[in-house]
Amino acid sequence: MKWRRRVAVIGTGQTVHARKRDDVSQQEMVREAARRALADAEMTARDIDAVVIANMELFEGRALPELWCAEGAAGAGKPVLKIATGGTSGTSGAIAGALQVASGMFDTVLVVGFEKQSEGQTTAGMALTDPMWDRHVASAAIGNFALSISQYMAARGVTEEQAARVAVKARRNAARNPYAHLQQPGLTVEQVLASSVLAWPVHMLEMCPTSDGACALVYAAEDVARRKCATPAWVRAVATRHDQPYIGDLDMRLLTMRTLRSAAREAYAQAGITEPLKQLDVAEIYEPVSYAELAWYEALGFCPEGEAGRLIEDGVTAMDGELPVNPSGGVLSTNPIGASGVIRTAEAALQIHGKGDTRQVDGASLALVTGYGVYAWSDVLILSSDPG
Amino acid sequence: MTGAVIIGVGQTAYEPAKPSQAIPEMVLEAVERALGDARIGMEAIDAVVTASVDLWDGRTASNIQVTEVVGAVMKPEARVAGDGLLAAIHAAMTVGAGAYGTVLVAAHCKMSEGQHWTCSSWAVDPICQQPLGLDFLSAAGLQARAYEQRHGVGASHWARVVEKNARSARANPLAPRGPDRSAADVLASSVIADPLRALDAAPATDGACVLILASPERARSLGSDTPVALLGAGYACEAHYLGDRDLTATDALGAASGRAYTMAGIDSPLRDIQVVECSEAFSYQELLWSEGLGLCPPGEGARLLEEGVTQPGGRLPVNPSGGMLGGSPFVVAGLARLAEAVLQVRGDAAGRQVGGVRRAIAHGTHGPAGQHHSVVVVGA
Amino acid sequence: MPQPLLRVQALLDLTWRYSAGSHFTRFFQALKDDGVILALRCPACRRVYLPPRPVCGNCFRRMEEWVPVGPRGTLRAFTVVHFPFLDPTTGQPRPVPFGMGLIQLDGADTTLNHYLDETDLGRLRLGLRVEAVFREPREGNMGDIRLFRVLAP
Amino acid sequence: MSEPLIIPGTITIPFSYAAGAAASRFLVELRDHRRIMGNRCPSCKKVLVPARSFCAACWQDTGEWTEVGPEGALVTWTTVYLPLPHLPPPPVTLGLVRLDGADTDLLHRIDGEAPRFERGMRLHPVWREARSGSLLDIECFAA
Repeated sequence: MKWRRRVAVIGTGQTVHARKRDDVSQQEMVREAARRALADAEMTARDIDAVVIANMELFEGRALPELWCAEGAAGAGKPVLKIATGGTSGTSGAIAGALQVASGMFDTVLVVGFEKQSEGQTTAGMALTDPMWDRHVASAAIGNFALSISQYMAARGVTEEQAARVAVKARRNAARNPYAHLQQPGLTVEQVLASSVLAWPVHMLEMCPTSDGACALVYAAEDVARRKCATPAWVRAVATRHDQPYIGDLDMRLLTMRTLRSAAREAYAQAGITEPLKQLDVAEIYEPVSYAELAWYEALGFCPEGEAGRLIEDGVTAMDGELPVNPSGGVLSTNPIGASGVIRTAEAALQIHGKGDTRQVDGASLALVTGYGVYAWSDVLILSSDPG
Repeated sequence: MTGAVIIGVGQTAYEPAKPSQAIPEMVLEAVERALGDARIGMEAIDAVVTASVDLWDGRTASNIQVTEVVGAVMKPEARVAGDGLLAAIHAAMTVGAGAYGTVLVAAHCKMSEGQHWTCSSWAVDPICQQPLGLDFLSAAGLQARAYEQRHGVGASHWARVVEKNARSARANPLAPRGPDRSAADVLASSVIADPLRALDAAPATDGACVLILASPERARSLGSDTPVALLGAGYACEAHYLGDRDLTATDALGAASGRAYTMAGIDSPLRDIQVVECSEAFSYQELLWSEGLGLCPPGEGARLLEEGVTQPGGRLPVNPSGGMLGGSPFVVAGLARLAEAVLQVRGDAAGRQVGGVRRAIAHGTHGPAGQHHSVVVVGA
Repeated sequence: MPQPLLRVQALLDLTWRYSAGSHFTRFFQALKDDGVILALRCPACRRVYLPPRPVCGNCFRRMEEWVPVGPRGTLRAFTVVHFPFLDPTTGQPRPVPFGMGLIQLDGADTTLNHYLDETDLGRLRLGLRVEAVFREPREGNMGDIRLFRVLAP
Repeated sequence: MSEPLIIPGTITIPFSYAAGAAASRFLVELRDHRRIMGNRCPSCKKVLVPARSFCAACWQDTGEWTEVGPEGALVTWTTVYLPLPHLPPPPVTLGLVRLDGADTDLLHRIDGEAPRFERGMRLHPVWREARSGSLLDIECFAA
């Protein structure tokens, strides 16, 4: 990767994500995550040069919320900037923070993603979709996904049972993650398929929750990273692709997912990855619904087209599989929108730091992160213990 | 040096309202002008940084609607939700990092479509300030009063800023066609947030602004003949509670401009800079920001104006474009200031060109009473 | 005595006057006056787009060639929604269940997401022929297409 | 082409913001005891008003709570004359008040219109009879 200088994640921190946090304001919730990240990086607020906030403000009915909340991210008097790109806000914020340090403008950047959806109505953010078109044919994220899933199932022969396995893996992994919002250690495929249908074929237990939560990570330039952190999680690649604005523009969306394929190809090239399933040690990918994880397996080149169902059935992506996917429990278990992408990045980094405790993948040194948003926007990051 | 140069500038005409243009159509106009100015096609753009604020657009993820017109399909795009100059500084960092060779920066806002002051009441914290009804207007009223109390510089001085910028705007083909505004007109306009009068506040405006940044190497390979270097950049924020601040102090603006000057090798802005474009959402703010930018000691912004220093043709013209008071939308204003600074350095500022410009300052701000400041120094 | 935790209530009540712009104005005009659904063709890739927009995102080319499409089309995706979402245009939850589809109107390359009159999964499958059902009288906005009727095979 | 086509769009959505433990205690003190509370930052020693869980400038948890005021000095003020949906009918005066014992100013409503005020004027809180744990349990500050 041809960046001006190397950048690494040297600290992470997050709140215990929940349906509702009554005990903290948005600003205090941001501080809870920021304090933990600073402690993990053994740094004080003074050591932070700049702050990046990731948040989808309309879900809480706010404007420029970073002007209040950045004070909770050690940002008082400092350079503060907010990135907001829908579901990818967290990964785009993580990418923005890394690029800022790589530019030489700052040696350390604190990225904090957060959302406090309990403070608005869950569909608050959805009310202000495109006024000319989408607002008249609204069915929210679940409805939009269900449409694409019907295409995906028909074309790739994916079954409802295989999708349910993704939800079971997610909620069981989440049971070993003290920060996850939904933890169901004993969840079974049968229970998922028995849960109410939100929009065929998507059942309640295989759709992501809405959560209150924040997640922070500390970036440092190479010299600071080597001094402060035993095993820095070096940023080896970042890639972003956006796509056309309407769901109907995206032909066979879940099958093609051209943005994720293209971003993954670019990131793999930057990080020298040719066989992702074999070379990657762990992946934290952004799956708002069970079927999406299966579609992402194919787009990320974990398996040939149509083989995603086999991958989940054979446990290839389970904690003891060849490539554990979402040890954290993923977006299916925790979804504070602005934080979700930062959580993916932080969870990948703490695997490389060896701080995954009950959800640690032994010897994890090469991690993949993805972000998903809007209809087909994609981010990819690759972190490694090897600076490359 | 930030490692980035500016190779293209595109601005729409700024107008009180553009009822017949949807936001994508308005933004496309600025994009095409910037690409034309840089004499490149969209295929030469590596990445995009957009600036827009959802509540003003009345849309969640308000950058979705401009994805195609800013050329972000199958390309990286980051949306900075705030002032356009901050988006430009972020874009410069991504170029400086070596991640992208060219970045298109696009800011848009149609203030005519929404309720500006009420939207701004949602930009102050919901626990201790919003319940009282604080918004950008009343926050400015509190700051204007504090400034008047501390320095004895009041409405009659601010009115001269409006007079200067209205005259400059009439010479700027892109500014709204407004009548001349004498200081007397300003003082005769109705009081809206004592001590501020209607003409003390920047008018609601629609428009879009696009800049194209590049690494010096890519600019050369693209054959750019007049790249303007982004010599320095800085940004910082004040405390959020107005009660935690001295509203007459400009610490954040001082930190932001100090950082930009250090990077650009500027010792004295009055000596080393030939033109300033600052974001004066209210008349008194041009005086206060001039002080924060180090053009003069605290309280002496009015004297600078009195002595003609900041007039067009003065030693250091401020806002020869007409500035925000001349008509420059929220969110777009900071990026438009950078566009003007670049045009001044290039000698392409039709109708409003200042003589012999080698170094120019652009300033952007957002938040209540100028809580966040961005400063950029550009030069030949 | 546990610490009481208070919440501050606030009602967001805002209005916007969205400019439809020349492209949507032409689209809604044709919809209202003639019940015709107009799409735009990209001069470069020849793709016919719905809804209308200034440029084709793939080619970054302005589009000026209007093409009437539909009112019939082919069902490319479907679902039956059971979760009562808030309908933004009414502020009330939309009665459930309701059918949704991605409809490729005859002559168009992109699909159109819209409601279906069918809510029985047993009778929904990809490839079905559907037809737009217009609101009478038409008002010149997207609500003029009420939903799509599944045509008997 | 006649008049440009304008599509109106309105949303009405209630929001409910958690004040958090510290601000909740500050609001409860207004409601139950008609006391305005600040708390001190152990680092910069300032008494911060309204009371809050941490001092942002020092990035420190705040320490002991202390009552401030009730009287204070007017620092700056503005009277809004525009009719705005998020404000009561005009004129509405907002001001920053430095309460006795506080090191920061409290933003609140001031009784009366701008011309009659001066910097440093002594003000006192006017309490509402029916209080609900809101900043507006103080109706305004008056001379």
